[in-house]
Amino acid sequence: MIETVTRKRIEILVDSPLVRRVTAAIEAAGISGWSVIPVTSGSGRVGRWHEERVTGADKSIVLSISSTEKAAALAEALAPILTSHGLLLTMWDVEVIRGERF
Amino acid sequence: MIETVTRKRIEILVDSPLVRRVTAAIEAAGISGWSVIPVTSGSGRVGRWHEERVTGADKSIVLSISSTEKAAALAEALAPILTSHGLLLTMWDVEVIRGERF
Amino acid sequence: MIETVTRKRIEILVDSPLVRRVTAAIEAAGISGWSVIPVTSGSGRVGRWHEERVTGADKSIVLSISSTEKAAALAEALAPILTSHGLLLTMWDVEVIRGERF
Amino acid sequence: MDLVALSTFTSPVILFFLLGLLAATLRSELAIPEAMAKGMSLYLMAAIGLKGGVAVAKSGVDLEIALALATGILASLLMPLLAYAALRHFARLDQINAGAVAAHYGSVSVVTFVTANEVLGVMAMPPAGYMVAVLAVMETPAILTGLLLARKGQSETDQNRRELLREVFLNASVVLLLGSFAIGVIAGSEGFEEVKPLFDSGFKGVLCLFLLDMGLIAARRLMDARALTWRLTVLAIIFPLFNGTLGVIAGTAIGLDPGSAAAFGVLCASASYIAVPAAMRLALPEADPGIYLSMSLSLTFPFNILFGIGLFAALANHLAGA
Amino acid sequence: MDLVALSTFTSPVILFFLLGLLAATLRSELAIPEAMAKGMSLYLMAAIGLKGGVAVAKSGVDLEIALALATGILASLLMPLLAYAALRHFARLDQINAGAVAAHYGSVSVVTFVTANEVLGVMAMPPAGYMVAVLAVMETPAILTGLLLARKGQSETDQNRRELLREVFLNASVVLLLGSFAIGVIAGSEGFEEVKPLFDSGFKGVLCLFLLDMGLIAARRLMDARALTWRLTVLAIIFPLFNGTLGVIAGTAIGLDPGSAAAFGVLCASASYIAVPAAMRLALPEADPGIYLSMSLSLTFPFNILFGIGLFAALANHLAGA
Amino acid sequence: MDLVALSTFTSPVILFFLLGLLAATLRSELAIPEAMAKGMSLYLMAAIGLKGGVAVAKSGVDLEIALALATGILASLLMPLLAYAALRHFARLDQINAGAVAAHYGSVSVVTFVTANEVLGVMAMPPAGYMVAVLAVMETPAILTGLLLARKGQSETDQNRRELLREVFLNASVVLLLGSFAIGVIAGSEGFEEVKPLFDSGFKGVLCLFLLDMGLIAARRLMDARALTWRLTVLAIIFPLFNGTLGVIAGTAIGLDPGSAAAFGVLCASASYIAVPAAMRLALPEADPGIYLSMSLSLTFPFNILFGIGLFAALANHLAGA
Ligand SMILES: Nc1ncnc2c1ncn2[C@@H]1O[C@H](COP(=O)(O)O)[C@@H](O)[C@H]1O
Ligand SMILES: Nc1ncnc2c1ncn2[C@@H]1O[C@H](COP(=O)(O)O)[C@@H](O)[C@H]1O
Ligand SMILES: Nc1ncnc2c1ncn2[C@@H]1O[C@H](COP(=O)(O)O)[C@@H](O)[C@H]1O
Ligand code: NA
Ligand code: NA
Ligand code: NA
Repeated sequence: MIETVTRKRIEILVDSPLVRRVTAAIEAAGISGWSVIPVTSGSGRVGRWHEERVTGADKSIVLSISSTEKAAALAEALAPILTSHGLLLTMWDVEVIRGERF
Repeated sequence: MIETVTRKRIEILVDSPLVRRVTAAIEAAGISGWSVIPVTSGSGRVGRWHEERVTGADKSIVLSISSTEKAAALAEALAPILTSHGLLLTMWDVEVIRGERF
Repeated sequence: MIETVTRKRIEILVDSPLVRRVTAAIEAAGISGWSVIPVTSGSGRVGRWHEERVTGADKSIVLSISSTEKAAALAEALAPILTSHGLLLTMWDVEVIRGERF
Repeated sequence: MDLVALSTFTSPVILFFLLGLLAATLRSELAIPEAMAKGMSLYLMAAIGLKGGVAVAKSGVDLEIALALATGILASLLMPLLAYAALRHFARLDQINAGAVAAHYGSVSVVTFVTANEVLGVMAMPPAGYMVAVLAVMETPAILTGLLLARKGQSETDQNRRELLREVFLNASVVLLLGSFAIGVIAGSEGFEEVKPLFDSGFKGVLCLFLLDMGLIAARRLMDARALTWRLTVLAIIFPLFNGTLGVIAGTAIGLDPGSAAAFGVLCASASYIAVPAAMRLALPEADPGIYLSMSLSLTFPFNILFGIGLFAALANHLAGA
Repeated sequence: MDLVALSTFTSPVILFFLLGLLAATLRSELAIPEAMAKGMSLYLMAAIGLKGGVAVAKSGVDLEIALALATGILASLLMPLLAYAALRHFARLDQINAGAVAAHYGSVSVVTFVTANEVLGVMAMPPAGYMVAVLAVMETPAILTGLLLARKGQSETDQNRRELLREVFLNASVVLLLGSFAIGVIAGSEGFEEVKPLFDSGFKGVLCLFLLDMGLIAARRLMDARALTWRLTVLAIIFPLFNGTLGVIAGTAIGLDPGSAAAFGVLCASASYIAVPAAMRLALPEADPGIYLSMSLSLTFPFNILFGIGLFAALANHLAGA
Repeated sequence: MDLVALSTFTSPVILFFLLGLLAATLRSELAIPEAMAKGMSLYLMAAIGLKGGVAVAKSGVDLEIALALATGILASLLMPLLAYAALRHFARLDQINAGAVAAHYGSVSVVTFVTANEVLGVMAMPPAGYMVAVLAVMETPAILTGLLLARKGQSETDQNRRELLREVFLNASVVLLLGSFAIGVIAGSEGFEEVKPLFDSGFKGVLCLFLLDMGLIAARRLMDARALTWRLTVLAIIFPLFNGTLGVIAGTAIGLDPGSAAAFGVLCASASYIAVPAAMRLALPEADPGIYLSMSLSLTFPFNILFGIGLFAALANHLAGA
C-alpha cells in the first residue's frame, strides 16, 4: 500500500486578464507550481457571461497544490483583493503522492 | 490568520446541450452562481468519446459553491433525472473566504 | 433527504500525449470511466508553459471517480511512473449519488 | 453510374474523407481541434445559405419552389414513421431509442447535401439554389414526429417544452441556414460579390478539411460502437437507399430538374448528425447516442458520401431520360 | 443620407450583424467558438494594419499624417474628461465606474473602424491608409486619462504599475496593429501581393462572420444587463453622436479628405470593447464590466454600425461640400 | 548572399515571425488561440502535401525521386549519431536527454521547409514537388535512432512499444503529409483546381499568422528556459550549419537541381518541434522538454528561418555554378 501525504488544493476562479496577478501571489508564497483551467461560461451576482474571450471578459481557474502553511499564506495574501478583484477562492485537503515536492 | 468557513462544492458532469437544464436547477435552488468547465474527452459504460463538439456529443462540468443546505436541495432536485440524463454529481466540503456570499 | 455514498475522486495532471497511458491504467484498475479536462498553462520546476498544443507540450487533467479500493490500486499502479512521467496525482473523498456505478 | 462513382472518387473532397476514415482506422492520433471543426461547420452553413439565397434572388420565387418546400416538409414529417416501425420490429429497439433514431433519418445532413452539391456540380447537373431552403425546412419536422413516437402517452413539463421548442425551431443550423439564405436573397449577386472570395472560392477547400474530420470521427465512433447490432447496421444502409429512391422519384414527379431531384433524394437519404443529436440530448436524454450517432454518422453518412450521391444522380438522370 | 443608410443595410457585412442580434434576441443557441472569434479578431487587425501600411508605403509620409496622428492622440486624451463629467453627474456613477466607462469612450473600436472602412469604400469615399495608424495611436491615451479620473488621490504599487503600463502600451491589439502596419510599410505593394488573397480577398467574408458573433454577444449581454439604467442608455447614444460630430468637424478642419474625416468621426464615436476592457480588469478590477461592456458593446457599437457610420459619412460630405 | 538574405527580410512571412519574436520579448500579452494555431499547422501540412503531390502527378516518378527519398531516410537515420556524440561529450547531457535532442535534429521541421519553399520560390529556384515526400519520410527514422541511443540496454513493455510505434509511424503530421501528398497525386492538377483558392492562394497568408505565433512561442520559451547552457546554445547553431551544409552537398551530389538541393539542406538543418516532441513525451517522458524544445524551437528554428535558408540557397547556387 503506497503511502500518501495530505496537502492543500487551492482553486481560485479569476478573470483571465488577472491570472498573472494571482500566479504572482502563488509564487510569492513560495509554492512550487500552478496550473490554469479554462472556464467557458458562468453566472453570478453581476449577471451571466458566455464564451467571451474576445472581450477579455472570460474567466479561468488557477489551481495549486501546496502545504497547508503555504496555502494559508496565499489565502492571507489574496484576502485583501478577493472582493475588489472578484476572486472566488476554495481550498480543501487532498492526498498526494511525492508529497515532498510541495 | 484569516478565518474561513466551510461550504459545499458541487460538480456536475453533464452533456453540454443539457447544461442549461442543470443551471436552471442551480438557480431554482437559490444558489448565487455557477461556472462551466469544458471536458474534451471521456469514457464510460456507453463507450468513449473525443472532441465531439460538432455533433453536440461533448460534455461540460458545472461547478457551484453553496451552503450545505442549498447543495442538499440541489442534489434532491436533480436526483430524479440523474440516471435518465446521465449526470455525474460529486460534492465535497471546501473552505472558502467571503463565505457570506453563498 | 436523498442519501449519498462516499467515493474517491482522483485527478491526474499529465502531458496530453501521455493521457492514453493514464487512461489505460484507469481501465486496468477496473474503474468504470474517466473524463479529461484541458489545462491551458502552468508553471513548475522546469519552468512555465502557455497554450502550446502545437508542440504537444500542453497538459490535461484526467479525472476519475471510483471506490477507495480501486483508487488505491490505481495510485499503486501509477506510483512507479509518477516521477519519470511528471504526473501530478491528487485524490480526495467526495459524496456521490448513484454510488453503485463506481 | 460506375463512371460517375469513379469520377467522385478522384475528387479531393471525397479523398480527404477517405483519408480521415483510414487514419482513424489505423488509430492515428490525427485530430482536428473541435473549435476549428465547429467553426468550419458554421462556415459551410453560412456559405451554402448565402449561395442558395443569391441563386433564388436571380431565379426569383415561383410555384415550383413552394411545391418543393411543401414536399420536403411532408417527407421530413412522414419518413420517421416507417423508420420507427422498422426500428421497433426488425431491430427491436425500445420506444425511446426507436423514436430518436427515426428523427435522425427523417431529418437531413447539411454536409451530405453540401457534398452532393459539389459532386452534382462537377457532373454538370447542379441543383437549383432554392434546394438550400428545402434543406433548411426539412431539418425540424422529423424531430417533432420522432418525439411524438418516442413519448407516446407521456408529457413534458411546460418549462421543458418551451426550451425544447426553441431548441428545435431555433437550433443553430436552422437559424444560420435560413438567416444566410435570407441575406443572400437581400444582398443579391452584387452584394455577394464582395464576400465571394471567402464564401465561394474557399468553400471546397474547407469542405475537404471538414470531411477529413468527419471521416476521423465517423471511423472512431464505429470502432468504439458497442450498441451497434447487425440489424441496426442493415437498417443504416437500407434507410438511405429506400428514402433516397423515393425522394428522387418524388422530386422528379413534382417536376424538379434532374440535379434538384437527385439533391432531394440525397436529402431524404441523409440522416442528421449535427442538429438532431443536440435536440435529442435535450428532448430524449435517455436515448443512447451510441445508437443514433453510430448509425447516422458512422454508417449512413459514409454510405451516402461514397455511394448514395452517385446512385441518386444516376437514378435522377435515368428518370429524366425516361 | 437615407439612401446611404439604406445602401449599407443591404451589405452582407451589416446583414450578418443584424442576423446575430436577431438570433440572440430569439434566444437561439447559435454561438461561434471563442477560439475562432478571437482568431478572427486577430486576423482583422493584422489585415487592416497591413493594408494601411501598404497604402502609406505608396502615398508616403507627410505633414498631413503627423497632424492626423496628433489630433487623434489629443482627442483620445480629452474625450474621457467630458464623458466622465456626464457619467458622474447625469448618470450618477461612482468615481471608479465613471472613469472606467470614460476610458472606453475615449478609446476606439477596431471593428467599427474596419466596418466603416468597408462601407465608406462602397460609398466611393475610402479613408486614407494612414487612418489605421490613427486608429492604433488612439487606443491607449484614453486609458491613461480614464485611470487618472478613476484613481484620483490613490496610488498603485510599483509592481502593479509596471504590469499595467505594459498591458496598456503593449496590449495585443496595439502591438498587432502597429506591427502589421509596419510590415505593410516595409513590404510595400509587391510584398503584399503574395499575401493578398488571405488578407485582402478574404477580408469582408471574415468580417461578416465576426460581426455575426459580435451581434450575438452584444444582444445576449443586453438581455442579461442588470446594471444598465436609462440614464446610461441615453449616454451610450449621446456620446457617439457628440464625439463623432466633433470628430468629423475636427477632421475636416485639419484638412482631411471627406472619407478620412468621416473615418475620424467614427473613431471618436466608437467605444473600445476589446483592448480597454482587458486593461480595465487589470487596472480597475472593482469597476463593473456589466456597465462598461453593456454600454460600449451592446449599445454604442450597434448604434455606430447601423447609423453612426452613415451619419458621419453624410456630415463629412456636407462639410466638404460647404 | 547578402542580397538574398536581405530580400527575405522584406517578405511579410519573415516579418511576421520577427514581429512575434519582438512582441514576446517585450512581454506583450499577444497570443494566438491554440486551437487556431493547431488548425493552421494542419492546414499548412495538408496544403504542402497536396501541392507536392500535384507536382509529382505532373512530373511523374523516376529514379531521381527514389534516390532523393533514400538519401533523406539515410540522413535522418544517421544525423542523430553525430549529434548524440556532441551532446554527450561537449554539452555533457545525460544519455536520455542526449538521445531525445538528437532525435529532434535528425528529424525535420515542416514549417521551416514550408518557409524555405516560399523563399526559394521568390528567388526563382523552387524545389521539386517530390521534396515534400522527402520531408515526410525524414520525420520518423531519426526518432528510432534517438530512442535506441537513449534507451541503450533498456527495454520497453510490449504494450508501450506497440503504442510507441503507432505514435512514431502514424503520428498526425506524417499521416497528413503523406495522405494529402497521395491525394494530390491522385487528383492531379484538374482535381486540385477546385481547392486551389484555399490551399494555394491562402497559403502564404496563413503562413504569416502561423509564423507570428511561432515567433511568440519561441521567444517566450527562450526567456523561461532554465535548462539552457551556453554549450547547448552553441550546438543549437552548429548543428544546423553542419547538417545543412552536408545536406546541400549531398543533394547536389545525387544530382538535385539547386532549389531542391537547398531545400534538402534546409531539411537536414531543421529540427522537429511538432512531431518529435510529442513522440518523446511518450517514449522518453523523463527527457526534459525544457532542453529539446528550447534548442529546436527557440534557437535552431529562428536561425534557419532568418539565416539558414539564405545560406543554403547561396551554397546550392555556388555548387551548381562550380
Ligand atoms: N504545485 C502545483 N500545483 C498545481 N500544478 C502544478 C504544481 N506543480 C506543477 N504543476 C503543473 O505541473 C507542470 C509540471 O510541473 P514540474 O514537473 O514541476 O515542472 C507545471 O507546468 C504545472 O502545470
Ligand atoms: N457560487 C458560485 N459557484 C461557482 N461559481 C461562481 C459562484 N458565484 C460566482 N461564480 C463565478 O464567478 C463569476 C463572478 O461572480 P460574481 O462576482 O458573483 O458576479 C460568475 O460569473 C461565475 O462564473
Ligand atoms: N467514473 C467516472 N469518472 C469520471 N468520469 C466518468 C466516470 N464515468 C463516466 N464518466 C464520464 O461520463 C460520461 C458518460 O458516462 P456513462 O454514462 O457511464 O457512459 C463518460 O463519457 C465520461 O466522460
Ligand atoms: Na433524411
Ligand atoms: Na472613441
Ligand atoms: Na534535421
